[in-house]
Amino acid sequence: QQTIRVGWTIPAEESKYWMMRRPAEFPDIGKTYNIEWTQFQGTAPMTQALAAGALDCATQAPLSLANGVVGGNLKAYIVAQHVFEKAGGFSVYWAVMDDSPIKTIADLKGKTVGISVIGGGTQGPFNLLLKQNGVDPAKDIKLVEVGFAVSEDALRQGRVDAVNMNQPFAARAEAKGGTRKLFSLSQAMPNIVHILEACRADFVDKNPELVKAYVRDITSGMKKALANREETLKVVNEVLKAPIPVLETYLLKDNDFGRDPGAAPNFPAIQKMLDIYAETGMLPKLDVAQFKHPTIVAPLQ
Amino acid sequence: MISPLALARRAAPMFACIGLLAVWQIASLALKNDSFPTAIEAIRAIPDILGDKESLINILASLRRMAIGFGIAVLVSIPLGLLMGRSRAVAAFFNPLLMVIYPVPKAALMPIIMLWLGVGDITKTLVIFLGVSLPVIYHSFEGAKAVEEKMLWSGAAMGLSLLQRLIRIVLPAALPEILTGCRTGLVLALITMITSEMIARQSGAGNILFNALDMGQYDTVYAMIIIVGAMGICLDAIFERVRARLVRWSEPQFDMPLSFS
Amino acid sequence: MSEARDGMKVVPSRSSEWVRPVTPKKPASAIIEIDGVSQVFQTSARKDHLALSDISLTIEEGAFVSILGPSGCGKSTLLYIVGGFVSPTSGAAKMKGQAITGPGPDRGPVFQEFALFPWKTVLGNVMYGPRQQGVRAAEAEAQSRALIEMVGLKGYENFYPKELSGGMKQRVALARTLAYHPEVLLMDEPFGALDAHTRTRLQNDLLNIWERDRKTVLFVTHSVDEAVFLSDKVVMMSKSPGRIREVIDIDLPRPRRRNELLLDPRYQKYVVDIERMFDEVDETGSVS
Amino acid sequence: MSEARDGMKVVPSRSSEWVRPVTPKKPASAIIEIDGVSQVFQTSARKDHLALSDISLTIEEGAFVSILGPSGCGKSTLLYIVGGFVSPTSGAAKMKGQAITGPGPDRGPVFQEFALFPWKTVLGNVMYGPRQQGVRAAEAEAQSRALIEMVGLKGYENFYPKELSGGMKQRVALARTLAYHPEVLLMDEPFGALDAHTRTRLQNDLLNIWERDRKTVLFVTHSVDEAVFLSDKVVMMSKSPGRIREVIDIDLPRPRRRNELLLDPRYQKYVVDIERMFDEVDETGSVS
Amino acid sequence: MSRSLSANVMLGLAPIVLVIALWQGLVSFGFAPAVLLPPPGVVFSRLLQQLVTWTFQQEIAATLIRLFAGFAIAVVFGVSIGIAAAASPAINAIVRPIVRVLAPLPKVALYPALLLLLGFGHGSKITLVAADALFPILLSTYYGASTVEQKLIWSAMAAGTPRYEILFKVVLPAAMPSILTGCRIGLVISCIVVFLAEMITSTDGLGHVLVTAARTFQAVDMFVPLITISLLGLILNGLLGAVRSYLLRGFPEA
Ligand SMILES: Nc1ncnc2c1ncn2[C@@H]1O[C@H](COP(=O)(O)OP(=O)(O)OP(=O)(O)O)[C@@H](O)[C@H]1O
Ligand SMILES: Nc1ncnc2c1ncn2[C@@H]1O[C@H](COP(=O)(O)OP(=O)(O)OP(=O)(O)O)[C@@H](O)[C@H]1O
Ligand SMILES: [Mg+2]
Ligand SMILES: [Mg+2]
Repeated sequence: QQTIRVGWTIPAEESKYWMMRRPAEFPDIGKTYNIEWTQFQGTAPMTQALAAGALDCATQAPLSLANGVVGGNLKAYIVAQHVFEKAGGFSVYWAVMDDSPIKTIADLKGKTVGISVIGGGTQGPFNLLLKQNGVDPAKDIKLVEVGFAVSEDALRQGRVDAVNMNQPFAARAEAKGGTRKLFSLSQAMPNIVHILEACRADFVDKNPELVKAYVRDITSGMKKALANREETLKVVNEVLKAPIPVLETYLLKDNDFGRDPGAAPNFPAIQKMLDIYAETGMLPKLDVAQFKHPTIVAPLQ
Repeated sequence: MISPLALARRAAPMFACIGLLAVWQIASLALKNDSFPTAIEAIRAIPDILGDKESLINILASLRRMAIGFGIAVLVSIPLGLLMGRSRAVAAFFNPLLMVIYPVPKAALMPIIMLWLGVGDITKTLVIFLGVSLPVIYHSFEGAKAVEEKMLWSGAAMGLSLLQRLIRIVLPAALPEILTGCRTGLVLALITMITSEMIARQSGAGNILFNALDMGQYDTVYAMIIIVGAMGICLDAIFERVRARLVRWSEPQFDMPLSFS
Repeated sequence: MSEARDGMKVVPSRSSEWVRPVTPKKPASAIIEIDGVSQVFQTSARKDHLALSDISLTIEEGAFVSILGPSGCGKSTLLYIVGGFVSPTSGAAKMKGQAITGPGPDRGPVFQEFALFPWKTVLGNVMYGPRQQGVRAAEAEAQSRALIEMVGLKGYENFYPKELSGGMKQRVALARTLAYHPEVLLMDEPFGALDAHTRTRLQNDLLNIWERDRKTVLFVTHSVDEAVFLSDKVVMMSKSPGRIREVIDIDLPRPRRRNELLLDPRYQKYVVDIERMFDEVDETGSVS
Repeated sequence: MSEARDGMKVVPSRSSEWVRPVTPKKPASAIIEIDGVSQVFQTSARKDHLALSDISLTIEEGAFVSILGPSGCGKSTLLYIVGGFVSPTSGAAKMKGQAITGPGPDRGPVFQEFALFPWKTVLGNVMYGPRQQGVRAAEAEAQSRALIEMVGLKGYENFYPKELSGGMKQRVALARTLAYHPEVLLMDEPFGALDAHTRTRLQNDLLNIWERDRKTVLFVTHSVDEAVFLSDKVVMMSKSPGRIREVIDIDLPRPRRRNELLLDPRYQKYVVDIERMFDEVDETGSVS
Repeated sequence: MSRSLSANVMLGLAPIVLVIALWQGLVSFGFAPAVLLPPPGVVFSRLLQQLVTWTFQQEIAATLIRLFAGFAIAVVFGVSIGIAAAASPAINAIVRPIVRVLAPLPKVALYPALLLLLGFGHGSKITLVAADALFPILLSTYYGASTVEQKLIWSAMAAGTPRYEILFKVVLPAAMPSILTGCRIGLVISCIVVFLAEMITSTDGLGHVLVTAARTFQAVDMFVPLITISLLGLILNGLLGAVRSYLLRGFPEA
């Protein structure tokens, strides 16, 4: 019986949460193979852990994974996808106070703007949008790191003039009112992939069957998550410890991110993102093909 | 019959805690800010955490790591500190090394530590070990340095070897100072127990806390903070008992005639 | 000077493992030789402070030698050197022909500052030495209790040093050193904090032990009476830097009885002579 | 006993702010009254250890009172109580009719253990008191240097206590207390670590100061000679629990000269009497 | 004297050189990929390069300001509260339980609140540093002050020192060895915490340099700030050691 070391994070990996919380629902977990779960703060440390060989598979953002490839000699396959921005669904956006004089992106000049991670995945599209509106992201604004969890407070307290918003915090802030959306990432690109599942290439090559079983379970986990919202709310509540009433307001609803029913990675979209990063100078040009395994990729049955 | 003064003294910790909570309550009400919940909100969240079996297991896992890290740190640091205190050469050898190693934040070395030690218990225990050993080494060091020489001479004249002198004279003579280091070490053990789980998390008290932080569940964050504080009080009370037993001989004979009361 | 002693019956020492080798002893072989010893201290006020200057002294086995000298003349320092606690800046000290390189259980110090172990009770302090020498606990305790009684501290066995008066601490320090029967006793004003009566009693006890066990004693004192009463030889030191001014053989019969001696004109003459010498020493000496 | 002193010219005290009130003084008014004082210590070995039992004693202003007693009889404890450092378990001590509630610059202690400030040099230690009393730095330094010279430590002004010998530390402690001119001196074996010669010299110096400034002195000593030579009154204590056994008025003329006194039969009788009393005290006293 | 000093320096350098050699060995023999652990030579030459650049100097300056300010606040509060608690039973009764509760709290958890309260600039970081460095200093001071030899206090009181002055004139100097030990620990903790704070949220400072490098796997650039903080720790400790031997020159152990 083999073990696979998996890194995960919060808040939007419902299929993995199902695997953690409802292993009995998956015929293989605990029987043909084991999973050793380790939770991380954000995707960047997991990239390091992958590069160090301390993890076999982990949740990744396109940017962190690409950074690992460029800087860390990491070779990995994208085997599944967790969430992306669907048309009409939630898109990470920058909010300002209702009474703020900032009406357009161009008004951000000279302002303090919060972003969850400087140099993180959202910064590429963000930079692109700013540039398109004549704002130099390096000189014209003061960028500060504000985690999603404190975004709303930072904005209301006036510590920042504009700040990015993500679920579930966006839902909470909207419920309270007083803030408005300035622009969202979908304006830069309609189908941004936020998080995906990546496995170390050497590990996949050595244990193809094991990884196959894992990807199979991710696929079926995604299915279960989408099929049984009631139960998914419970599962997510157990993992996130966020109260169900809060989750109820957005999770798997229209104002949430999109989830592919087969957890299939959207490689063209990822390629587009890599291009944006290259364009904004955050990465050299990369070809998404290197992340593609010929057979082991969701959906797998 | 307990005198009113003694009663007041015994009740003082209670009053201080209540006062602390009151200050918190007022401050949070005044600041009106979601990420700083009121004391009452935080206290209300405690039963949820302690009532959850999984959380309890998590907390116990953290405590186990802390106990192991603390134990190893004390066992390693006291001899090292004493040796440094009694030998200029040993001190000259280790001092710069320690001063180069300690200021480096362990969080920054995570990638490399993960490379060799993985992301499991060993890494976190190591972080706790480093946190605890810092004060223990330096207090042992200074304690050993201040041991009255003539006591050592007396021991040497009785035929105690170098090692015996270290164990049987320097150790007890420096014990009050060593225990001061252990007390600080205990504080740091609790802190590092939590922070060691900030980046790579498995089961643990820090896991609960930082998850809640990431999720903006501030009542849970502060409830965890209260729980850690309570652990601090308990461990500290136990420690003070042990300390009082061990160093009764060194307590000042008379009350400090300085009281302003 | 050693006739009186040689004629005495040698009582075997109480413990067995740690007694000196039983080679037949020559009557007056040198046990300690101090040869041209100087001691320089680095102080924060002056670069070098010469505490002892060119001290040479030979102490015969079994002799009772007192060191007298003005305060600060280097008596304690000299004792530290013989004890092996401090190595002299120049010169050398030898014990039985061997250079002294460190402390050892053959030389037992009684420090001016007592240096009791504060974490041990009176009994624990006194038992420490014998236990270290491998004496069994019960035996060590019995011996120690006897010594504690001898120094007049019966009933205080379980007191910690901080709970004792100055004189009591001093007596514990004395008992602690006597307990492990060192061959040479290095005593730094061991009776300094004691009242006249206790002092006299302990002087007698010390003399008894000395006569019975034939110990060598190097004894620092401030009392001329005491020095003359106890010693075979009195070493007179002068101050700053400490030098040996005079070595006086005390030719008085042994065993000595206090009452008899006090009336003995030879004793009185020794005392008066040495006191006069003291005055001279003190006038000439001044801080260099 | 006070005639000799009353006939003397009163030299005004050197500093002005802190001298005792200049109300005309009755010849023999009590300055310190100790009334039924007992002291119980909690020790780890026994629950209660009675160190002083029902001590009553009156000390007249300007008197030189010595306390004699076997080691551990509670002399230091009694001094602590008068100093206001320790409050007695029962009974009360008064100074000038006022209950003693704490230490004050009117009562200057010289501790048996010296208790020098290790972070100050000799000069710093001695200057501490005068500076504290508001004496200007230059003046305080001049006074302190004079005192340091008096106790024979000229040249050691910048030494730290750790660099001094036992006797030197003791002399610094003495100078430190004398420096701020307390009205009452509480001296606990202040000459215990000194050689005979230095001791004699300092005894004379102390007597001079006392006679000039009309200080009251409470003086613990182990030397019967010293007590008789210096005192107006000798308080004899008995051991465990400490009790006052006898108070002896020493009716010898002042100013006293050592050479004369030694030959005075009255002096000799005092010494012999007190020594005999000592023997009795010591035999009867035993640990309770 | 100077020879023994240089001997000591050699002795102290030896293990550091050894560590660097071990580091080089690990890289050379492939125990760690260069992308995670770059060879020391590359790191040090990059450090030298960086040290002369104005931007890097500014990062160091930002870190140092926070470090010193936080540490200084911790020293002032730690020492004064510690001494007050040792001297006055009343203060002790209040301070002790508060310290018991507050000392073991993971202060990082309060950092988000601090950010909102004090902003993203120096204030929040300085406060965090001070909060973390405070307790080791406070505890050492407290224990040092509560074991001051009674007779020293008595001597000073008898010389007419008013009670509150005793704290400065006797308790403080007598507790100095213990206080300085606490300061040494507090200083190291300050180094760690200032870095941590900058890593979590910052726009400048060495910690910020480190995270940006780490996110993009610039291993060499990641190690430059690490080595810098190491060296800073070493230098600051050397300074503290000098202060220590000056302040404690009268004490037997100095
Ligand atoms: N650690 C030291 N550093 C510097 N000087 C010292 C040190 N120890 C002693 N001295 C100096 O050495 C000299 C001799 O000191 P020592 O203690 O041997 O005198 P002593 O004869 O024992 O005096 P006493 O009878 O007063 O005890 C003194 O002048 C003293 O100042
Ligand atoms: N802190 C204490 N705790 C318990 N017992 C104490 C304490 N201090 C003193 N004692 C006891 O009180 C008694 C008197 O002590 P004190 O120091 O007053 O004696 P002393 O007359 O000064 O003796 P010496 O001449 O030896 O200095 C002793 O039996 C001692 O054991
Ligand atoms: Mg001496
Ligand atoms: Mg006494």
